[in-house]
Amino acid sequence: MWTGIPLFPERASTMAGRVDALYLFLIVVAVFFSALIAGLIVYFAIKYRRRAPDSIGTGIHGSMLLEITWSVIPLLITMVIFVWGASVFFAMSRPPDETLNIYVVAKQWMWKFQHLDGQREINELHVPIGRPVKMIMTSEDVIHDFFVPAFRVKADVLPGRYTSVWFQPTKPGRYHLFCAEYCGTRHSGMVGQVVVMDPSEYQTWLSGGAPEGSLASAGAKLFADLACNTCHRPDAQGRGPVLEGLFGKTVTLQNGEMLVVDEAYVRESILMPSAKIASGFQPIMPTFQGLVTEEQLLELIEYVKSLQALPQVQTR
Amino acid sequence: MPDHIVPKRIYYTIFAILMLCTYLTVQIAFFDLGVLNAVAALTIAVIKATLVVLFFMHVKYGTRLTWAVVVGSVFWLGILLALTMGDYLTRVWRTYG
Amino acid sequence: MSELIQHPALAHHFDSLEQQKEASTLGMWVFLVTEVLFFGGLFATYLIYRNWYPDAFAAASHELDVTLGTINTVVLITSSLTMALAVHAAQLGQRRLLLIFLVATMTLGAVFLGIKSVEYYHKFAEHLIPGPGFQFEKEPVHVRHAQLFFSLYFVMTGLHALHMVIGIGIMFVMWWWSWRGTITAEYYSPIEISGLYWHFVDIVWIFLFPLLYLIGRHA
Amino acid sequence: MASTALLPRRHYLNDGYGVKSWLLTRDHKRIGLLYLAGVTFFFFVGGAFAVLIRLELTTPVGDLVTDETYNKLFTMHGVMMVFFFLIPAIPSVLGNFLVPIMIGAKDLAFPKLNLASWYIYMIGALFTMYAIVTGGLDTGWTFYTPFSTVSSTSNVIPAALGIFITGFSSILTGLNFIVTIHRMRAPGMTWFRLPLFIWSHYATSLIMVLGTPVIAITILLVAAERLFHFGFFDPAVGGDPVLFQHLFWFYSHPAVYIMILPAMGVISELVAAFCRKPVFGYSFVAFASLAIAVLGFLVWGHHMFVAGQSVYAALIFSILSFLVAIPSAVKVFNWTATMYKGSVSWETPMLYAIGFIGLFTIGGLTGLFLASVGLDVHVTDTYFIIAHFHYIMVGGTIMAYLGGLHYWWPKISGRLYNEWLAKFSALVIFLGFNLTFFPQFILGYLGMPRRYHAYPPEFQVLNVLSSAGASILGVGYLIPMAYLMWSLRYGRAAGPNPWGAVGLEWTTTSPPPTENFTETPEVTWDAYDYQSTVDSRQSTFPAES
Repeated sequence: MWTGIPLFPERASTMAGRVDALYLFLIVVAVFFSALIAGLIVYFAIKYRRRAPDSIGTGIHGSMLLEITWSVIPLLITMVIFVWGASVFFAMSRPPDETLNIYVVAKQWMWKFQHLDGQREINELHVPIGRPVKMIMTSEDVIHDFFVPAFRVKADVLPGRYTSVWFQPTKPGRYHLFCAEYCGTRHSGMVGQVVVMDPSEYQTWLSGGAPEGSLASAGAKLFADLACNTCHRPDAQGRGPVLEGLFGKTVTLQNGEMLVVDEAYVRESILMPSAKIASGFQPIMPTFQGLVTEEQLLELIEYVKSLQALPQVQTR
Repeated sequence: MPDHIVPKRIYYTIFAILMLCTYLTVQIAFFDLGVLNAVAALTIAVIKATLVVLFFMHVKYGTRLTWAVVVGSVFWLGILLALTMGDYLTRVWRTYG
Repeated sequence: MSELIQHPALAHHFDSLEQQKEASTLGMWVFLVTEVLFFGGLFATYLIYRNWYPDAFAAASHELDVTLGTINTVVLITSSLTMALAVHAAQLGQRRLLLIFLVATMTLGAVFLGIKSVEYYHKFAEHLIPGPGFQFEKEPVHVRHAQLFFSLYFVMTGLHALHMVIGIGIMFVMWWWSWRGTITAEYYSPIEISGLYWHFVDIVWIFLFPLLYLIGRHA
Repeated sequence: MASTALLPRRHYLNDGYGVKSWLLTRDHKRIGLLYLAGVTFFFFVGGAFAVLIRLELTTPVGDLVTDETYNKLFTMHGVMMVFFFLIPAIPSVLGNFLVPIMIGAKDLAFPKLNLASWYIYMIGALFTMYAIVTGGLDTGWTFYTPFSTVSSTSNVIPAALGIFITGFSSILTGLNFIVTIHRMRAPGMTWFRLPLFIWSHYATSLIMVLGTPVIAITILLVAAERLFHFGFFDPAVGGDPVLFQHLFWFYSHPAVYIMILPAMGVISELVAAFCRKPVFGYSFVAFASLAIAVLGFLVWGHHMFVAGQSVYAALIFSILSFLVAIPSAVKVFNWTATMYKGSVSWETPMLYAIGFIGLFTIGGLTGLFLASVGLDVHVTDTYFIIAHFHYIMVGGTIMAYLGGLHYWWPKISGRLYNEWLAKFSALVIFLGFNLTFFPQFILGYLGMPRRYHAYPPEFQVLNVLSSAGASILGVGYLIPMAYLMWSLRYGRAAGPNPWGAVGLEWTTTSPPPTENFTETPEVTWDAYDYQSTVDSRQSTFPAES
């Protein structure tokens, strides 16, 4: 009878099963308690219905034992749910070490994806199965939200900073991509498709077209065009820090704080160079706020990331 | 409950302490104490505010309910500040790297 | 008992002046709780951004005039003293003193606002009003975050000043009532609860002053 | 049916007839009725928007109105319902009418302030209505920045001002209740003799007083950012849009408890009155109200699990959210236990109470889904959340509001409504409600995002079911409007105590005199003390058969 109405979205990521298991457990809890309360109410309403207009109920005032029981049992159940939910959440927010990174720039009202090899897509995202994929996301204007129901993942995409979300697709197919944070007039039009492909097909697709070369090479070109390379030189003779092998390392700032070089720090250092100066350097770098787009920023970041190649540099 | 009439002498004393605190807080600000500058400034501000509340606003002589209202407002302000800061202070623990 | 002679100030739904006074005092205290949370939202915003951008906040704070700020602090604390003395005079039924202290409180409040407007004028002249016209020549690297500071500065001190204006209005009404003879040693709770409000506004400034004027002054 | 009851000769309704006698009244009962007129009007305005939303969503393509209009519809539905109906509904109408009577006072502590609250509410509503008729508002009721500050081109400022102003009405009402409950109780009315309605209104008032100022300042900052280009939440000057969400939800989550706590108070009264026995575990129910009011302030971050706050903050907010479920569960269990060995009447208010308990249970339990952070990631910002909070707000608050209105209607108007029509409409509302909102749980889990004007075709069946339910629900809300109005003129006189209930409000005439009681009552009994009432005064109950 209900064939026309699905109850679950497609399960197409490693996370989907875990989320659904928790969901089913909660449904069992919810159905049990709803049925219990509803059953008791209906039973009492019938059994103790008023038989004479002036009859009154029995003057029962309460029971400490019952109060404790129905405080403690729900508390225990909720704590189970909490721990379970927290463990799922940890898995969601901690990507594996080796991920396929894809950059996302959201704007009113479209999704722009940049693959490391240089492919750019709009409102369509191609990913292979079997590999954890991490989306590194930012917005050009207002808050958006990257939501793929089939993967059970969702994360807000904020202007001015990077958020990330990861998933590992398990099933080839085309899945909905929604913007799940209201973002203005054509919010419901800010939808797309995630195309999950077999690895071999994915390779074919990748080789299909990257006219401008890889993201990092675009970044390298930009790095030269913006004359970044006059100060950031590979030989420690420049006025700015050596960027080779920098990404992922811990640096000491002027004020003594330690900080891991991540996307957010590189971004901040380009847009607000004086905010967090590495120790031993002068705050002489000009800001590139307004001179580089979000997409170009990502190219620069990817270029900095790619500069891991120098010998003897310890990576993570 | 007849009203407690605070002797004028107490008002003048509190006023003198408040003035002293103002002087101190300005002076301390010109010494480099690192984070202690902010701590000192806020401690003095809290002391001054407490004196005003207790004596000028008569809470010291007030009912338990008045105390509860004062403590409650500070407590809720604390909730707002603490839980909001809780997010900001732990954000750097985990970068998206 | 109060039933025998109905005091003219006793409203119909209260049993006694005592109950009425307790109710209005509690009412003012509860109102002050809302004020604490109202400014609390601003303090939370301030706390987060100062924590994020300590250098920019220090640089921006240097643009404020500590001397004027300190004078204003002294003025405001003195006005709190005169307010407390006004309540004292009201409790003892000293009408003349009460009127004098109310006038003193109002005058000091006006002096505070006068100094505040001088400061505002300076900020205006120095293009330190946040928005498209904002300029921060001294340390241009901080130009964006300094805007955050000045946005907070203007909203915090602006709302504080608005509370002062309202406070002076209330004081004027209190002065009028005292002059007219409504306020007596038996019925002085209007003076007392107006005093609570005035002291609260003073307390807000006690926090605003170090938070806004005294950041990183040693540098 | 013996129907000899007559209206009292002198009561608050005939104490002056002119427009002035209403618009300048300081009588809490009349002010309650002024609010009743206001909230009813805004309920139907908000409801009209809901009708259009559901009509639009019957087809997946979004063909009835443009996307721009649709965004304005759901925004204005939210703004109207939340700020101008749900928040004031029970406290300002029923609370205003009943708080002084239930504690044996002549009026609220500050009658002029009470009237001022109503005017402030109406002025705020006027601003918001102005924003609506001159082009509308499209930010969503949540006003998220930077959309609301830099992107939206709609009437953000007047709408924000309207909400800012209305906030003060809420603050002043809360303040008035707190002071009244502390200082105006009749002799002998100790804290633990107070009806649970009063406890829940006390807890509600605490939230109003502690939470509302924060939304006020937040909205002011949004307005300043939009108007003067001050930076607070704008990333362009280094601001954090997530901070807006913190400040917004610091109020707006507790605001949910402003809506549901008074409803819980109503249900406690209804269950006791229609089982004619004391509420099971009185002190637990009373303290549960306070616990909800306090814990309710510690959980706001569960609206922001995917918003970019830290993982650790999310976990803390998650566990705290589970804690607030406990006092709510305690209340449900206690109401159910109250029915045990009661004398359960099936009169209309009790039907609403039973409906409330069932729907609130479902709403509360689905709240666990959302508090569970790993699951919330999938269901947040989908129709699951829409379904959840409508179970709480419509299935909970509105059910209780209607139940309370029916229960106290004879007290308010002095007349009885048509019981059969009332039962019928209660049933229609219950069925229509479930048909409207239950499918949305499934829709949400399937992944249909909220605030979508058009949606993929596979979601259509469930959306059509929901829209069908909404049409039934709409009819269900119109029927009481009709027969309650009708009863004002043609209803039988109710007499002081048509339900055979105990409580101070049933000891005075219906409608009560302006000063509520001819002489200040002296309270010597506990709340819901049916046993000793029967022992001492056999005549309490109407001799109907």
